[in-house]
Amino acid sequence: MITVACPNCSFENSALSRRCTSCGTALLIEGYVRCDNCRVLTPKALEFCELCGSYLAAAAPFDKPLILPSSRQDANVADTSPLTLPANLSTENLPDAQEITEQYSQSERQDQPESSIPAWLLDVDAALKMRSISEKKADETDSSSATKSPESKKVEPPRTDVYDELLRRLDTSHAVTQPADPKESEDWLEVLEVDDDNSEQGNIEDLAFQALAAASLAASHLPGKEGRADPPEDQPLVQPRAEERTERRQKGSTQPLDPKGKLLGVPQQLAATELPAWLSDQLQRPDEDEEEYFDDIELPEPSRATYLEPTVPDAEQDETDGEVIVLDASFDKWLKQLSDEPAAPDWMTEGESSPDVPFESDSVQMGAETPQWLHDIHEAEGDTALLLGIEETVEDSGRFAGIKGAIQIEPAIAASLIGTRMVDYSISKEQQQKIAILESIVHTKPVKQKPKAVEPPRDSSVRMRVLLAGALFLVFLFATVVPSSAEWLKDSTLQPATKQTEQFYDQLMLAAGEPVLVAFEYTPAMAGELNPIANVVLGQLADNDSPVITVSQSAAGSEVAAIIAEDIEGLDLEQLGYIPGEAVGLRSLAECFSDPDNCETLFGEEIPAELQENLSAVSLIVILASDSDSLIDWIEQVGAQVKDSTLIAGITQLLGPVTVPYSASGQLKGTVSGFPDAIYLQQDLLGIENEASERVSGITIAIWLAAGFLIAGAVYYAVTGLNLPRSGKAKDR
Amino acid sequence: MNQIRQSLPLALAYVFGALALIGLLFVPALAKTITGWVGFLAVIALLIGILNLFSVHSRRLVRGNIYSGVLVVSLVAMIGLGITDFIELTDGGVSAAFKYVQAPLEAAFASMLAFFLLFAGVRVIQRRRSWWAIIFITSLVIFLLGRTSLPGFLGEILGTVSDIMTLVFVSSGMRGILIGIALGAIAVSIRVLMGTDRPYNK
Amino acid sequence: MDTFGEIGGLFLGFLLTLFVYSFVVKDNPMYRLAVHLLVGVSAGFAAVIAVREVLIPIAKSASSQDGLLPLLLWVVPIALGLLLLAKLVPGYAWLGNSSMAVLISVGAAVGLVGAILGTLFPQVTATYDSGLLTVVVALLTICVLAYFHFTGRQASDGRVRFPTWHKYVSMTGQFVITIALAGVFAGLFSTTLVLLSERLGYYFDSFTSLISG
Amino acid sequence: MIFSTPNLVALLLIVFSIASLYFLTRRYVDRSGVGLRNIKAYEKLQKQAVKAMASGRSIHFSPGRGSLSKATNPTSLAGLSGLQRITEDASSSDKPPLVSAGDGTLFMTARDVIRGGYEHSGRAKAYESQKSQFIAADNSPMAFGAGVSDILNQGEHGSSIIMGHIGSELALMAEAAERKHQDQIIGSDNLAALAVAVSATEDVLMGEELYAAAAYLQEEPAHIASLQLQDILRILVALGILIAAIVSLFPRT
Repeated sequence: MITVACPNCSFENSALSRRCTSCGTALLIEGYVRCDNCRVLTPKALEFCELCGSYLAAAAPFDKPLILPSSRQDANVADTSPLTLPANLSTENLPDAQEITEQYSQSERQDQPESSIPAWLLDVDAALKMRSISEKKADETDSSSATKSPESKKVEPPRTDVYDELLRRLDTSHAVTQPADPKESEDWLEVLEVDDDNSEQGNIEDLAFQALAAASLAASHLPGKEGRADPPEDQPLVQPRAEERTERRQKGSTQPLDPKGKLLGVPQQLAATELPAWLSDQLQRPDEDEEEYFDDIELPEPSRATYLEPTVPDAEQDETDGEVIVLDASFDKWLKQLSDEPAAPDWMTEGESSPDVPFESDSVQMGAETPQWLHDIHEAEGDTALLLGIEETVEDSGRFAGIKGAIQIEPAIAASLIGTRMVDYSISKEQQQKIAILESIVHTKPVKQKPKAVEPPRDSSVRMRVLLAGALFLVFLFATVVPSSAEWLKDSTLQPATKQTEQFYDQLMLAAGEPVLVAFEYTPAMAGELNPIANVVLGQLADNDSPVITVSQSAAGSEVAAIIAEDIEGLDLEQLGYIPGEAVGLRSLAECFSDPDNCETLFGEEIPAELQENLSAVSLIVILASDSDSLIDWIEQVGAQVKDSTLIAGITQLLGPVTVPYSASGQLKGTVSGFPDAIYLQQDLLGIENEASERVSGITIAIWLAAGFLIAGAVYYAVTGLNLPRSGKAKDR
Repeated sequence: MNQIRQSLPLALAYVFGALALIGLLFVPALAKTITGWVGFLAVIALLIGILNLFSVHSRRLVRGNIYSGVLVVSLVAMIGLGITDFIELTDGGVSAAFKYVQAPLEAAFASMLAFFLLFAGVRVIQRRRSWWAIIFITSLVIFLLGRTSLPGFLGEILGTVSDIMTLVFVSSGMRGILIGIALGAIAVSIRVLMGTDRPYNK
Repeated sequence: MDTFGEIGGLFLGFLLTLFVYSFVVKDNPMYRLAVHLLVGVSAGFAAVIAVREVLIPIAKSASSQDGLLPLLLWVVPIALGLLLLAKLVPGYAWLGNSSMAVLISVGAAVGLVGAILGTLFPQVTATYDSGLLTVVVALLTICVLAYFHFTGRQASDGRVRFPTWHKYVSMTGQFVITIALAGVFAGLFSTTLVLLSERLGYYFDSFTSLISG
Repeated sequence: MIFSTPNLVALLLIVFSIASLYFLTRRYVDRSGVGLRNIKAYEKLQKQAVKAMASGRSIHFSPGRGSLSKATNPTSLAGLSGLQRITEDASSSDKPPLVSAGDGTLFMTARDVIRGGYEHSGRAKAYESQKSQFIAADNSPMAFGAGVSDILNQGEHGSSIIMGHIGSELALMAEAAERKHQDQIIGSDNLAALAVAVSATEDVLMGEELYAAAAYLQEEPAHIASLQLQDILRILVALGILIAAIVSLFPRT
């Protein structure tokens, strides 16, 4: 079996395990992604969460690095992650999880510029923030562990190891996905393709998955409700309709994308039909508003590269609509704020690049994840590079400080306003080839995975079972087919408890002619052992001309009584039937014994006068019980209340020891314990021949066989080596 | 409103708990009435449970689960027989179904336990290598053989040892466990009656 | 039930028994069929009994008796019953909590009194045939009780401390419990063996008598 | 009105217990320092949710078939405490537990407990009512055992936790769980069930240990105090047993 060593305790876990069975540390197994909305783990191949149907950001990572500012839908996709933090947050002054979720909700209400930053980058960034948040929280909880509730105690597997693991993997994925030489870009694309088969190699998808996993773990690591906060109810999440979700699950893959939107990473299901309410509102803006915007806009050339086109939310809509989506009020407002910024950001001062910063922090490694082809495009043409904000420089300010090759968002957004920047550029053949390859990748259907872990393990002990069961069957077959076996086993058969059985017999005979109450407290399950006793008792009572009243605390018991009474000839039977309420029901019945005048009805049923009379005259109560509770109910509720009545019991062999104290204290005047006692009562005391007695020999041999198996087994394992612990204390009882 | 949601059940729990306690100890008539009411509620709960069983398996049946189909059909058939018995279209239909279907099935399941107990015994030997397992298996073998009297001297010894063990150890063990259970039950019941545990206010 | 019905019933029962026993080897569709049949039939039976033995008699008694009191007596449970049904209605489920509160608190009272009067007192005062046996059993019972002892003093290092004698007494208790459970296991095993032999014997006898006419 | 000696003594015992529980709770809140004996089964139970996430096989929990309206009430409530903890732990994962109840009242309460668990873990919207199901009435044990064993046989569950009132039908469930290599934690108040349990698993909650579920899994002051109360009553009972035994040595004349 393939095993995965736990990074924390190096315990060898099954490859199927996502957490260390020993210490609970996450093992980050490939192929699963955690839903940002409900934090349920879902096979990566699925595009939507199986539980809440939210779009799984990590399921289609390729579309994210390609998001253009106009891609409103992707803004939403990114927003569905509770970890999408607004740009004004920096790792230095971290908010608590509550703040983050609030920010998140805001980021859904208004289109935040950062949502056009590649989501995988956000996720990684957010993951790192959440890591430090959770570490903070961990410290707090540690300090207050004395007073905290056990719930908060229990959500503390050593999660920090997860992040170390994450960072370790980021390093490797960096090594793989950041080819030093532009020529290696093909390799990088190969890596992406390989990832569809869930290879172990690090790549963007892997990275995004790890980031999401780590981030959501971090979120769940926060004690109390904050860590588990659901997205606010009023937040429209991008979700397909239920039927579409299920259909998609059946297909197990991404739908072919809208030809205009394909490279923009906007799956069709996120198009206008699926847009959240607030976005639909934007689409239905009055024309005059649109005019205002169109005044300043020069539409881009139709000749430009497909992948640079703005997202079109609906196949029917033209590019203009696409632009309209970009330039909504909130966006405009935001842009205004930008222009008010006192210090102009780097991108405004063209050509001027920031000084290099040595690759140290985690974020540097994150930044290094920028796809190589983007760099190539940048090398190919300055305008596009400017448009996309890709420069071979390391950011020295803002939230991507120290990140190399981070996509500058502001110029990208501004570009959609300043149309001239988008007009004249051309695409080299090389780029077109890359586009073609990229298109093919986007269209590659991920292989649907089944969670292997839920496959039930094999049942390994069939042979042992067949051997033991076969042996038992043969024994009984032998005993049934060869009745003479009863003869030579006569002296060795099951030994009846003669004393108790004789007392039972005496009480039965003493009650001759008097009404006797027989309680059937067993279901057909135990009929095999108790029916023989019931038959003997009812038969003898019929012979004694004792009126018999049958009663039961269970509905099945009263049916069993009826079935047995059918076969007894000359039985004066009155059925009281089912007594609901167990102990209390029996108490009420006991009152009928002691106070017959106030017993016209019992549990809503009218009691005939004759039956009332018989109840008051009952001198013997026979309890036929298969479980201790109902037996004890009778002893305590009826036996204790009705002083002048005698209790005897017919029970299974199992209950034998339970009745010992009650017999000793005289609460039970006699017991017949199981089949052997029944045979003894019938044959030896009542002198009635019972063919069933031959079965005793079969049972005896079966018991010997079982004991033989146990002894043989014990000897075998003793010989093969019995490594006893020094003290058995720790072991089972 | 939320406060009513929480406090109303608690108040009812206090009142009915106290009444039931007094009734059970001193006023049987009161106990009979209250437990009758609760029995009625338990029956409603049972019917709701059966409704749940029906709905769960109907859904599975719709998804093509044939076993759930069998369950739903048998459930409906049994209830149908109950109705036809009640309106005297059939006579003893429910009893017949019980006698020929439920009784044999229950008996079969119960008798099958013999195999499983034997398997369990053998597994204890296979897997547990502790003093307690040895004590368990040794006493089990003594009890089993003691029930039958093996021919000869060995039989007598085993019989006597088994009887003594039953009288002394089994009685004490059972007694101790039963008393412990009673103590636990007292503690839990009192917590509920005091309102410290409120499983009804989840 | 006529002979034909009985023979049919016998064959049906035998077939179902075979289905059930097939599980001894491994899980299979026939076994699953038997399981679902049993669950369905027993649920149906429970429903029928609940209505026939509890609801109808209550309706009868409420309607048969004169005066308003018997009717009023059932107003409370019927109201509580309706509230319980509200648990099925999303959004109104909380209404059912009151009924559950009544049910659980009364159940707790029944359990409490049952535990004290039904088990505790009789078991504490239980005596056996001989005085010596009574004393020995009493001492061993105390050892078993000591084994279950839960609370100890928590030392500064967080460890729970018990008196030194407790270790030995509770080990004796554990020893007694182990033997007791072995005894119960043996009793259960021979009971189930009886059930098995009864089943096999019943079908063997029935079919032989059927063949011999 | 009946005033028998045992009933009066019972009333005294109840009043004493209520008072003690109140004061013990207060005392525990003021100055803790009470430690609980280590019970392996509870330690294992607390790891089940994580294990379910790791193995991808969810937990099956059964609170048994003890009706809440009857004398089995305390046993079933103890089982529900276990369910509460399991639900709170596992509801935040993608492997919520499946609950099979053998009684109507128990089924309804179990449903509430599960919903409460989801709300506690802040995932009320993820709650599925199908996660608790009714199997059989409390007086058809074999139907219950067979029903649950069939669920376990499907192998979708990695752990089978049974805490509540159950009888010898436990052998059916234990066998199914054994065949599917499921972790078993069994607690019961029934001797036959306990005998089966010790042969099936090492993690058995023996009788009284089952009633300590709330104290070990929720650790509220009242729960710890109720264990102290149990221990006080235990000492009284031990004294009672001794006195009864000594008295029995002198036969009444």
